[in-house]
Amino acid sequence: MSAEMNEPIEDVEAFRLRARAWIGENMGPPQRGDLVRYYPDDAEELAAVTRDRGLQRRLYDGGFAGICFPRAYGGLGLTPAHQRAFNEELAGREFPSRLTVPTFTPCAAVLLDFGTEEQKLRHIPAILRGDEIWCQLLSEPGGGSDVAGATTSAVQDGDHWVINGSKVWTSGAWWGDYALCLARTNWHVSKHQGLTVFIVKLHQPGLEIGRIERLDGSTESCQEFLTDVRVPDSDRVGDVNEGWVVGTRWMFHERVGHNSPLVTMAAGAFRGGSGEPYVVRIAREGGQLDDPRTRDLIGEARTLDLVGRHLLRRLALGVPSGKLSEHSPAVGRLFGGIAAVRQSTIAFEIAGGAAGTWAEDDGATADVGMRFLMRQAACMGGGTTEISRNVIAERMLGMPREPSMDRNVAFRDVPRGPRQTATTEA
Amino acid sequence: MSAEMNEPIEDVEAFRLRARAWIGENMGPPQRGDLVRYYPDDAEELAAVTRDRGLQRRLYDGGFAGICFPRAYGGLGLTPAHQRAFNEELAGREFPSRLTVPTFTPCAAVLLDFGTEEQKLRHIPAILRGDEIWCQLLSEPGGGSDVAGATTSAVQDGDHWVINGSKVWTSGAWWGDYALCLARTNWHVSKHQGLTVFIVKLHQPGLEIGRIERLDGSTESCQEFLTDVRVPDSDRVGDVNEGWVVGTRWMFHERVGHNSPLVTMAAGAFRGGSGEPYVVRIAREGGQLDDPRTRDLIGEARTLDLVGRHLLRRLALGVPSGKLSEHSPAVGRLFGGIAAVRQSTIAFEIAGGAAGTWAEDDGATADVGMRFLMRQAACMGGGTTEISRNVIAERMLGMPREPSMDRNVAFRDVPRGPRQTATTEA
Amino acid sequence: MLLVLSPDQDLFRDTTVRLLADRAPLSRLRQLQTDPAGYEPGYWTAGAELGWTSLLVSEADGGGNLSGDGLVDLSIVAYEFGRHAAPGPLVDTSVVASALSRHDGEALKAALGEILSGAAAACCMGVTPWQPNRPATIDIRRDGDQLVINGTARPVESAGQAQYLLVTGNAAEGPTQVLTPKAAPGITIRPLKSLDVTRRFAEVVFQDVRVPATAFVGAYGGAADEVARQAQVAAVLLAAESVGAMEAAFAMTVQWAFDRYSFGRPLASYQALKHRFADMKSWLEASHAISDAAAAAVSANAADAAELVSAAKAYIGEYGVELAQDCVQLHGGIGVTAEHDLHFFLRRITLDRTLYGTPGDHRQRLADMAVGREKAA
Amino acid sequence: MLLVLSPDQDLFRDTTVRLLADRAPLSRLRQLQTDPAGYEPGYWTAGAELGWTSLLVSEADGGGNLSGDGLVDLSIVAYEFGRHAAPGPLVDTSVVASALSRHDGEALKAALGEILSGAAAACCMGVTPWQPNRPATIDIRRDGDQLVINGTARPVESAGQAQYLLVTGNAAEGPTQVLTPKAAPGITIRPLKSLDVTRRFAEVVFQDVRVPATAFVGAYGGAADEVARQAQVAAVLLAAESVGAMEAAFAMTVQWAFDRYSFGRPLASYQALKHRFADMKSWLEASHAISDAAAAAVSANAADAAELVSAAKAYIGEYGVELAQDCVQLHGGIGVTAEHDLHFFLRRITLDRTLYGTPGDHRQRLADMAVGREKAA
Repeated sequence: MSAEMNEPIEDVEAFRLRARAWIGENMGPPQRGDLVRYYPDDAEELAAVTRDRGLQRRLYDGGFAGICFPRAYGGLGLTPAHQRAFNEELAGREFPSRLTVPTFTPCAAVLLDFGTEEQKLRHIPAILRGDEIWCQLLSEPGGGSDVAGATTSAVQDGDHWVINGSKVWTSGAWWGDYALCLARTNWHVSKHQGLTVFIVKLHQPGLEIGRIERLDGSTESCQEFLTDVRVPDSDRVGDVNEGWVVGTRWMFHERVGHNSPLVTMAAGAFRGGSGEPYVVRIAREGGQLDDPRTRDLIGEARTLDLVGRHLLRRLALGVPSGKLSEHSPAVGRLFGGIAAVRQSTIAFEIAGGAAGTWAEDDGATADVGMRFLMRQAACMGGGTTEISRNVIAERMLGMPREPSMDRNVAFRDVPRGPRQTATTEA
Repeated sequence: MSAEMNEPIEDVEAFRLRARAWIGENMGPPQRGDLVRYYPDDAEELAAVTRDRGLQRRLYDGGFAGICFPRAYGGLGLTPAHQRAFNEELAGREFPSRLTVPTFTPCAAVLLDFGTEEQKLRHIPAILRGDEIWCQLLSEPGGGSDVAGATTSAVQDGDHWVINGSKVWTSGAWWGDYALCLARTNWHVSKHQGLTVFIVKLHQPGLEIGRIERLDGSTESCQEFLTDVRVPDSDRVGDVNEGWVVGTRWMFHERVGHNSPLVTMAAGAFRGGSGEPYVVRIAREGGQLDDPRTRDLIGEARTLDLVGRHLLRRLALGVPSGKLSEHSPAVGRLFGGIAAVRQSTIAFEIAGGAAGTWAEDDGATADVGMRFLMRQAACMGGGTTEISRNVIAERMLGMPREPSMDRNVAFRDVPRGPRQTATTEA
Repeated sequence: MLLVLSPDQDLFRDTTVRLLADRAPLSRLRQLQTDPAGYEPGYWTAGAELGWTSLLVSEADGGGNLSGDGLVDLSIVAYEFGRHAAPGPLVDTSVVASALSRHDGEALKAALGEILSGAAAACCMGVTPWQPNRPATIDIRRDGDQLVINGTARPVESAGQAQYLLVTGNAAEGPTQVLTPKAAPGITIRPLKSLDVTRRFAEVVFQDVRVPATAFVGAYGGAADEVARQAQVAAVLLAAESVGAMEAAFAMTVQWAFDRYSFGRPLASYQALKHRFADMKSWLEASHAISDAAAAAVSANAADAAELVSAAKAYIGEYGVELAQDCVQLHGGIGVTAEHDLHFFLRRITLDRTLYGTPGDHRQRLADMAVGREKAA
Repeated sequence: MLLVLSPDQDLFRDTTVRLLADRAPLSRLRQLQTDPAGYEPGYWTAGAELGWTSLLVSEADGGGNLSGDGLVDLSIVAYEFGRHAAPGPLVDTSVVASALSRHDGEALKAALGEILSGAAAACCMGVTPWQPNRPATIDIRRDGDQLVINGTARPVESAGQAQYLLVTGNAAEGPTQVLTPKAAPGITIRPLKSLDVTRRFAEVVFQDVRVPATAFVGAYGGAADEVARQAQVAAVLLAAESVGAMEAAFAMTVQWAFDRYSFGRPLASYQALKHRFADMKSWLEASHAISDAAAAAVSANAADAAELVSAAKAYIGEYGVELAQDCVQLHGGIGVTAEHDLHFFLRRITLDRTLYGTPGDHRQRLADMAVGREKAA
């Protein structure tokens, strides 16, 4: 970015005014399903993805894509303050909500951190134009929070790698284009030592994508089976067996999530889907607006909203400036997960007896029960709240690490279950 | 008890009627301070203790002391059902509330389990007559939940033992008569291997008793300093260095606490001091009785009361019959602690702005704030809720024990702090 | 569930479990998710043969119980229904059968016979005295020898499957109950969506539905006590069912914690998780205790029955859901999929919480009772 | 607290910390537990010299702030008061000084001068618009050139130490404020007990207290906005103070977890405890964030000031107390003794929660605002 430092940077407020005008003319209201991401049928979901690509292209053509991305890769080279101003101006408007996470962060962020110049030039501009949607081939069946325990293997074969294994919980893999994939390239060293990261094209022979049905009927999440998938060495990100160096930043970017300065989104859009207006609407539909108990719950939901917003601002200010630990995003992640769970519970509580059964024409109350069933998803995606607590206690407060049975042991010898023997590469 | 098995046992309902008549004539209403156990001055507290001794004597003379104690030691040799019936009939009446715990359990219970015939004959009848109040010299400064980590040492000297060390959190030691004392008799073996239990007279040379002031101003709890306290070997309970065999039962009896069939007390007396009538009274004083939020809180307090009562009944039925794990009292202890904390919080919440400051003549609301400050005491005494959770997870659910640094290590080498070197006997 | 079962109860429980495992295993229930009834033909009559429908009915009417406490016996079935996420109109049919058994009338007894045999299912509607914010909106008026029913009830369990509807409505003289065949003209059933996939709910609309005076269950305008009793019975069964579902979810998650390794250690070795399991265990034991206490009290018409029922619904509704959701969290991603079995129990517990009074509704009732007692004291 | 302090603020904070450590260390505060003021002579004037009393006062009136945002500067002092469990009438004196600075009148300005110098303390009473269930009971009526005050206010902080009382009362025309010397005939001060041992509270009774019309602060009957503003200022300072006390309790408990060994391991190595520390850390950071946001918003008279103040009081009141109590629990028995220092912070946080609106009061206000906005939208 040194080249850019010679030019004066546009004043944030001037930028804001320019953004306001442009947004006013170009970005419409959000559409149903943009944030819930649940569609009764695939065609409708694909249409929404296509629309998101178009919205990203519109941002790009309008000169507002990649606000904090380097200009060398098609971005604007501006500051987090500019991104924040843009997001604030975008409040209440449509935006490419399926591209925020994981495409812009952690995927594009990881490419910026570790990609070769060639990889960056090939993918970042395409991402900014809406041409590429990225996914994370990270979690594995049975792997849980231990992402570094990946057993998907990559074996070198000339100037290619051959990948075999299975990944899971991949949001939108069935309509995505590329993915970052964490694979094991050495089983004879300890867990963190034998990993490597690759860029994998999602739709190719040997890569089978299955859909996972969730409790609420949605099937956005996928499971992938990789069978002899060949990846050129030029699609390797970072050094061989140094994948956990990449992985650590990857996890960091994932925890930062929607609060990353790389992400363009309407301010407040993902702030507790069941936040203030939603709980008020449910209370009104149920004729409960005047009940002091309901008001207490509305006030609580609103408190969590406001506190969460200002906590994220504090972290956004304190981490880059070094005033807060670099691990502080775990605090935001923990707070956000717990707050979202509580807000889902509040909505469910307010809806009372109406939350268990519903007719399609029931209004806001129709999905309050289903959201409640799914409430823990907020404490899972992007790293569980349990992992956040470990990070806070061990990395921020310096408390002793949990004993683990997989350090200083060849990965092939790590216990993986009461009945299982160690898995090895094929 | 085999001698007693030849005689027919009085029918529970007949016993109940007899008890009802006797209680009606002999036991008056409870007096202020009986359950809170807080007195502004020592003279008043001593008077209350003297009254309790008298109440116990009244029970004894009336033929109702030691309902489940063997007849050989002055008890009635009846069943837990008889004790429960008696306690139910005693509801709302005075009873010797300072003798329940720890005198009757765990102390008398431990004597029954492990005492020599001579020890039992000397002390149990005296306890049943109200002549002896017992305490527990168990916890130590800095010892926390790890009671087996006792560093008070006992060294044999002929047919006596010489005890040195310090004990803490001893309720009522300044007005008690005897205590069970857990001491270390061998430092060269692992923690649980080198302990022995002794009977110690509380008021004797070398045993200095200090008072601990708690947040609410009460000073019932004591700390003891033992300097060359000499105890005859005949006052040893259990075998030398087998003190943890005694200690395990001791802990068990402590967790059972007021729910022990050895304890005579008015049913419901200790059930969440801040339970139903109390929260209702506070709500009325504050003019909040018609507020639905307050009603919600009252309903919650009442729920915890009722559920707690029936949980204890379930445990009382299930543990002796073997249907529930012998470690199940930990479930009751955990529930009770958490429920009491919540009930203190509910009372505080209902009192609202009035809970922070008060005039002496404020009625029930006057002490709601102070009770709230002390609320965690319910999760500490009788083994912390944390220890209960360990017991439930490890002993009842069979989950792996926590790694500990003090197993299979000579006790003198166990780490006791970041800066401390191992303490050894004098 | 009860700590000690009599040999009869034990046998009854075993046969119930076998029937559920045989006719309604989760694998089958998955296939029946979109089936209108949620169970296969013959399942319900087989249960009726075992005695599911008879326990609250007097011997004179062809019923009978095992222990003298029919509701306690039935709570064992409800518990197993929860533990197996079993389908079928257990709660409503039981409530209607017991109501019919307590009242005379040839038409009623004929319907009762059909219900006992399992040939007919029944459901009751409008029995929600604990939901002050959602008052029943069914009106019943006299018109000569006939009664005319108008209004809407929702949610009504198994209305689609039932042959008889026990309708609670407001008459000018007070709460009134009538039994009507579902086939009566003017009744419309609209299926509802629900959180559970093994049970079926509907909205029932009455438009000038006419029934003869023989359809009365109890006195015109005098059904208040009967309705309160029915609601207690339903709440007890729902509570027992939820405890069964809690037990299943908990057992499944404990096993998971032993089997799943993370960082080379079983989940069960992490103290933060162990302590959560301990909390859950305490909620579970407490739920067993209050559920059993409520069943016994209602069965015995004890003075504290109303309080115990409300405490059971309040506690189990609150902590049952928290337990189920913590089981989901401990399972991680798989816990929110349809593929894993856990969701059957999560759904059951969550939906049960919303029926016959939410925890909030019951806390208000408990407060009413506590304040009332206080004032009287 | 603020993440970034200006050099001026940094210096100011340092001198404040030094003064507190020097003149009001916990060891001294223990000795002063039964002292009528809770602090030693000279302490308050020394603080006033540092600027504690000046930050909300205009330069024209002899005040001045550091950053242009006087309330933000003052919140740094309040935070340190919390972190040191410091005594003294910081909140009330600040509120009164800022009110006097906003209004003209020779008598008022003379009193302001005394307050600024620390020679006089002041307190305000009846400023509790957020406690709907405890309405102010002070009446103010005109009688010719005079005003007559009757009624009772409670709790009033530092009333025993104050020389001036800013009285909020109901006049026929609306809320009215007057400044009266405490020495005025008809004023009775009755000390109250409180949860805190470093602060002093009283009940103040007015019986036909007569003050001249020059005692008005603002217009007769027109003090509503001023009162609302004062309550916001007080709430912001209490929130900052509580965050300071949370920080102290938390830091003390983290250290304890490293130092205390149980079963041969430091407490800090137990995952169940580590996770509780992580939760506490998240509450603490969130409290910092909302406290700072509220201070900045009130200082800037921002549109969302009322919402942020209520969110701060609601959140910090709730989680501050939970954090302090979990610190007690993690300390074990020593945590409930008077001997350990922890209780100073527990008391501070707990009492602050009850002042200027409980969390429940503020949640109602937040709901009012949320519903209002919704209706308007």
